[in-house]
Amino acid sequence: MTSKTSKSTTLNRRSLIAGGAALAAAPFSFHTARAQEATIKIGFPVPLTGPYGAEAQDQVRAAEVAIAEFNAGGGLGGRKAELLVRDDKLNPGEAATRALELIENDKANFIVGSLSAAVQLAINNVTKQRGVIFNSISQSDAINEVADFSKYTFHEALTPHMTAGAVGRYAFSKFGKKVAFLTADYAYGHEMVRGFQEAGKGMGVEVLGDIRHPIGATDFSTLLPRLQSMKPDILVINNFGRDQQIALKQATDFGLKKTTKIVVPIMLFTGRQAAGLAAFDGVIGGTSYYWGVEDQLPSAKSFNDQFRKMHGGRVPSDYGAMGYAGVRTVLQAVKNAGTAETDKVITALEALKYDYYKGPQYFRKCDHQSVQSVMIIECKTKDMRNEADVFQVVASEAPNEANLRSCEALGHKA
Amino acid sequence: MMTQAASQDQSVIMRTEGVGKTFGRFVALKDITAEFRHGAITSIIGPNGAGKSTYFNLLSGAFAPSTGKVLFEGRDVTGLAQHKFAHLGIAKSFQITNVFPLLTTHENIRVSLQALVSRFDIFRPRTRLHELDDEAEALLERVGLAGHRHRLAGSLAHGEQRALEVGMALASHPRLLLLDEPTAGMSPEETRTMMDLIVRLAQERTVILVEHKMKLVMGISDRLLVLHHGELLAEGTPDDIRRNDTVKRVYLGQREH
Amino acid sequence: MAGLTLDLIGMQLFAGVALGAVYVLLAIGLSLIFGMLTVVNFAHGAFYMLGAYVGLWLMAHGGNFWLCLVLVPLVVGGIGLAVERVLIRPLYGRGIDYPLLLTFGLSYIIVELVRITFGKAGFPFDTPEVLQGAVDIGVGYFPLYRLFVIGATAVILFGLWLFLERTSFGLIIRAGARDPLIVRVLGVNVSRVWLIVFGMGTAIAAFAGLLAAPLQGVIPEMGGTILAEAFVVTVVGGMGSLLGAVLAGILVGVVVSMTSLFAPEMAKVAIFALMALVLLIRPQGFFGRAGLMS
Amino acid sequence: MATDLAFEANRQPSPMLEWATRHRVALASLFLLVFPLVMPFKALAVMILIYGLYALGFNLLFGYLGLLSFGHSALFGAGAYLCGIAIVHFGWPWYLAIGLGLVAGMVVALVIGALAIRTRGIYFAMVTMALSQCVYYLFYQAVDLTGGENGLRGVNLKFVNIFGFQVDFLDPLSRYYIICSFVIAALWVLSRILASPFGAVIEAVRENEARARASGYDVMLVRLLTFVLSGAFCGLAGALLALHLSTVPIETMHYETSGLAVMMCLLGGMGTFFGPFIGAAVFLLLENLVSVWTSHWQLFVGLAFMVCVLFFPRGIWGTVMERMKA
Repeated sequence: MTSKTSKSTTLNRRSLIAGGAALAAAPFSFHTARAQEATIKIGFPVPLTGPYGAEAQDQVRAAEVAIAEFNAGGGLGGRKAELLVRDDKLNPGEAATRALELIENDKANFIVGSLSAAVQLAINNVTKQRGVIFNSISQSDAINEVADFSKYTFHEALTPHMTAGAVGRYAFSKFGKKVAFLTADYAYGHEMVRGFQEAGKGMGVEVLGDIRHPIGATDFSTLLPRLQSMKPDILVINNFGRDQQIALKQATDFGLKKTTKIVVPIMLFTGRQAAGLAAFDGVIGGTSYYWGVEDQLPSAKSFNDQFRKMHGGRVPSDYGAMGYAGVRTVLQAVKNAGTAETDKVITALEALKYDYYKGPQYFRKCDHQSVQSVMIIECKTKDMRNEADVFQVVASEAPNEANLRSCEALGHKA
Repeated sequence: MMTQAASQDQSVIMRTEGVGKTFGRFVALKDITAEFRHGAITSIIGPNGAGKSTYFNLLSGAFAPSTGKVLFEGRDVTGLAQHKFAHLGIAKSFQITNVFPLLTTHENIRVSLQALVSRFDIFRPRTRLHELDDEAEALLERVGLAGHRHRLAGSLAHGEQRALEVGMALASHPRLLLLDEPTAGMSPEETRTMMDLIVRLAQERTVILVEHKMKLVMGISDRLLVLHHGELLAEGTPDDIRRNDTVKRVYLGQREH
Repeated sequence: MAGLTLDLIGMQLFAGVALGAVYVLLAIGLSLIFGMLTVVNFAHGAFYMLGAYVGLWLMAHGGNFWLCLVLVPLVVGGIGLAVERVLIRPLYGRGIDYPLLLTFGLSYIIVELVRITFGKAGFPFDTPEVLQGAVDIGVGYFPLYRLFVIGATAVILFGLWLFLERTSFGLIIRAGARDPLIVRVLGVNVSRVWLIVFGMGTAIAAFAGLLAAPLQGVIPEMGGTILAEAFVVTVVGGMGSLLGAVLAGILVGVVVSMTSLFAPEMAKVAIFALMALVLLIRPQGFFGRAGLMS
Repeated sequence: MATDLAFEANRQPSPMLEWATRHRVALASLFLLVFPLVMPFKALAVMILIYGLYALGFNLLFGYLGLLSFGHSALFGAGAYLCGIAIVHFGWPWYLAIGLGLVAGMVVALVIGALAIRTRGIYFAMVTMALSQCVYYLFYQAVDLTGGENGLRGVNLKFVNIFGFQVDFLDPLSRYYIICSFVIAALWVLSRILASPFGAVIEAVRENEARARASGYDVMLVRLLTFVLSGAFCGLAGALLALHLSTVPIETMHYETSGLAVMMCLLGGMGTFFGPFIGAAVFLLLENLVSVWTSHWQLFVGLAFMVCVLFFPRGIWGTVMERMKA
């Protein structure tokens, strides 16, 4: 059933987003297929509507690849897996409701998904109360902290600390020590700043200023003259998605790039496509994954090929790929444990050493954070092989627990 | 609520001392000093634009005067909030019919009655206020609407709505009743009924009325005030006014209609 | 506040005015439509977004930016005419809630249709080549395109002024905005006036969307965010007042830019705080009619 | 802003309808008992209860008093946050936390109301929106207490103790009935308010402000008191939301949540007793059903609105009531 593919083109995406054929075929059986007991159900709440709809759709596609692989491999002794896609609308309240639906009504065995810090924390609060494993595929530092963490909480995505740290270490050593920040005024932005500052410790980095803007800003023209007047070597723009695209575009218009290197903690594949080369040109950023590493990494090659095969030749995006890893880790743990029973799957996940698409990874014991590589990328301006060939990987920081916040700092007993 | 200035002439219920009203640069009313006698029917007359309605609004507390003072039973009520006038014993009817159109006539009266006894009672069923029901019934009877108690006020005929409004004004047991052109837009028959009602009501309380049609009020008024261009032109008994040359010139000279 | 120089303040002022220009264009349409039709147009942001997308489509099909400046308002204005004629006209005389709700529903539909047609992800919108780069305005280098936005807004305002002051149709609109009843008394074909006013309002919104596209890129949600701010501008200026919309638009732009200088994270809430302040002191806005819609 | 839906006015309706009106809370309770069984899932049924209650509180101001507020999200959100904060940071028992949420709704209503009631019409809507945005910002910035943009997590309630019985709050059906009992109590209180002398005053002020003033009512005070009462219902709804979701998203306070109340109210029929509930149910159900089926659910929601406005201007319940009367 998971072979059902959402075929989308850039200009026509009127495709059903439901993850399974059952949903598409029977639109009003919203209880979702009352499949036989044996099915392993993975609830997958992602923001299909809202500004990250494109990323969310890609997450669904990638998750479908993981499901298809699992089922093609015979499942768990014949037990197949099923993906229950829900639209969380990027709203934590909606996401919590969807998580409740998935757990209470659909009897989902696991929850994987989310694409915002607030949403994943809301889902996590619901799942941990009910003892359901949740593997988050969206960035946040808070979810690893003791207040929110539970043994049911896993974090497949990078954390702001890891991303910002890797990008910072790379940029500070290359482009200069005078740094200014432009930061979205919410936890994600603050966490990124903290990550950069810790990376800069001992490197002689001088912070000239940190200008905070309200989240969801559409205009940065009133902030840019100030940043310009600070004359930094590096301008770090700590925001996400659309905020980032507009900020980069307008910084380019104001001519900031002439004197300053612009750095972003996360440079989105879809963002680059939406905002165009001009805005992103010359910008250095971090990412969890860029499909172009397939030339060096066999696991990336194999994942990309599966994805291309199932989804009409398109390549996976960074956030999309985490949908794959998020679902596949859980299913692999199920296989290893030989059961879908929660406690045994947790043990299996904790023991898992995997390389599914971006090199070796494993979950750290104390906070279930996936220790993994961080890639540093920059825009390609020439020699592009195709429309999707927009970045080149200029460096890659190998997985290293030392680059994570320490278990003690997170409040866990060592 | 009681009169405090014993030195005041007990026969005067309301008094304005040099009141005036300006709207922006427009002077609607200037420097009017006048007295209204207890138990009398006093009519305020004058041609269109004379400032009658402005004066009425100052008396009824709809807005505060720009200059001067308004005294009710010797007490200075200048600038007091409109709703407090009802509690002092001053009630009014509007020039343009003003009822609660989507409430029944009975509800209209009862809400008005309730203002004096139970304004912020949010939990007891209102149907338990039996005494109000009975009183509302009596008032409907009084203004001749007993047969219409379940009709929506908005669906009443014009004359009936005006009568209802007088009923609502009476609900606060006013000692002073202010009526702004109570017969405006009425048929001759409705007008006659209304005039009879006013005379009957005046037996128990003071009435001040604003009227454009002078003939109508000559017969029933004890005293008259004549306004012209925002100023007090004359005051006196109907006979005084009839004989007053200035009044004749500016007012009677006009064609009445 | 190190580095706070006069030059910087000057730059901020310019940035504020440029920001305000887009608000002004949106608020004028809102105000015009509200003043004449007493319709609180919640689809205004959707028309703004539509302007950017129509421009995008035209550019992709061989048009250039200058042609778009003419064609986009015509196309979207035409859609506005149809919307007024078919959807809004049946609602006149039913109070302000119904058109408000209808246009709210309509905005959902327009945004979703755009998502279906163009996709959920946004598109870049290149600044026209001759307007790229920054110029020295005496206090620093300012993006040329933003100066163009100020200029284009001024041209639209001037054109609108000429239209309102010098044409008999403009006279009707001015009278109508002051008192909708007058138009009827004058014996004018009211429904035709309203139709054209709505079309004009949406055309100006679309023009604003097109102007904003090179500043921000284009996404289906772009109208939603700015609508709330445009409402603030309209209300601060006084609903139904064109002069109010212009002054309030620039004021809001400058308030945002000045807040950005001292407490940038408060730039957004500053807009609302400003509105609350203005309305508490002057409940009908700068130039609004008192007691309107109550 | 005239509404022509004054069903509370006794104008000799049919005995059947009168009986139903008198016992409307009892009838509604019966319906709510079986309601979760016909819903796609229990959590949705709870959301309908909570948003229904929120819209109900909003309707007291909008439908009955005739004031359009765009700031109700602040009342709703304050209820949710204060209830959540009491549990997360101060370890209060759940029932006291709910009480605090209710009071918080009233307090925020008092502050916003005191500032805004002097403005009218569309300006009132805008002032309330602006002030609620300021409240939003306050809660957004108080990260230590509210969690800021990440929302407040940890409003965890495992069991509730009711007269010695330990009820599992994580069980979907028990949770529904516990929350339902609060909603029914609120319905009963609202029904009493509407039938009280003050209920008559509210309608009188809506019908004719000048007349009400001349009759001796302090219109400003009536407005303020109604706003505060409305805040109590919305605050309660917010508190229940916090307990149900076990988190409080900052979105609860966003002005779009205010817009939601307006939409639900108009959809169901403003100024009618059950309209807001019906509106909430239809809105959430529609959104839920369609969004499982297609990510373009907003198209259908938009269409539903337009159809409603064009063809059922009195809202769903308003139209039903009208038919029944005719």
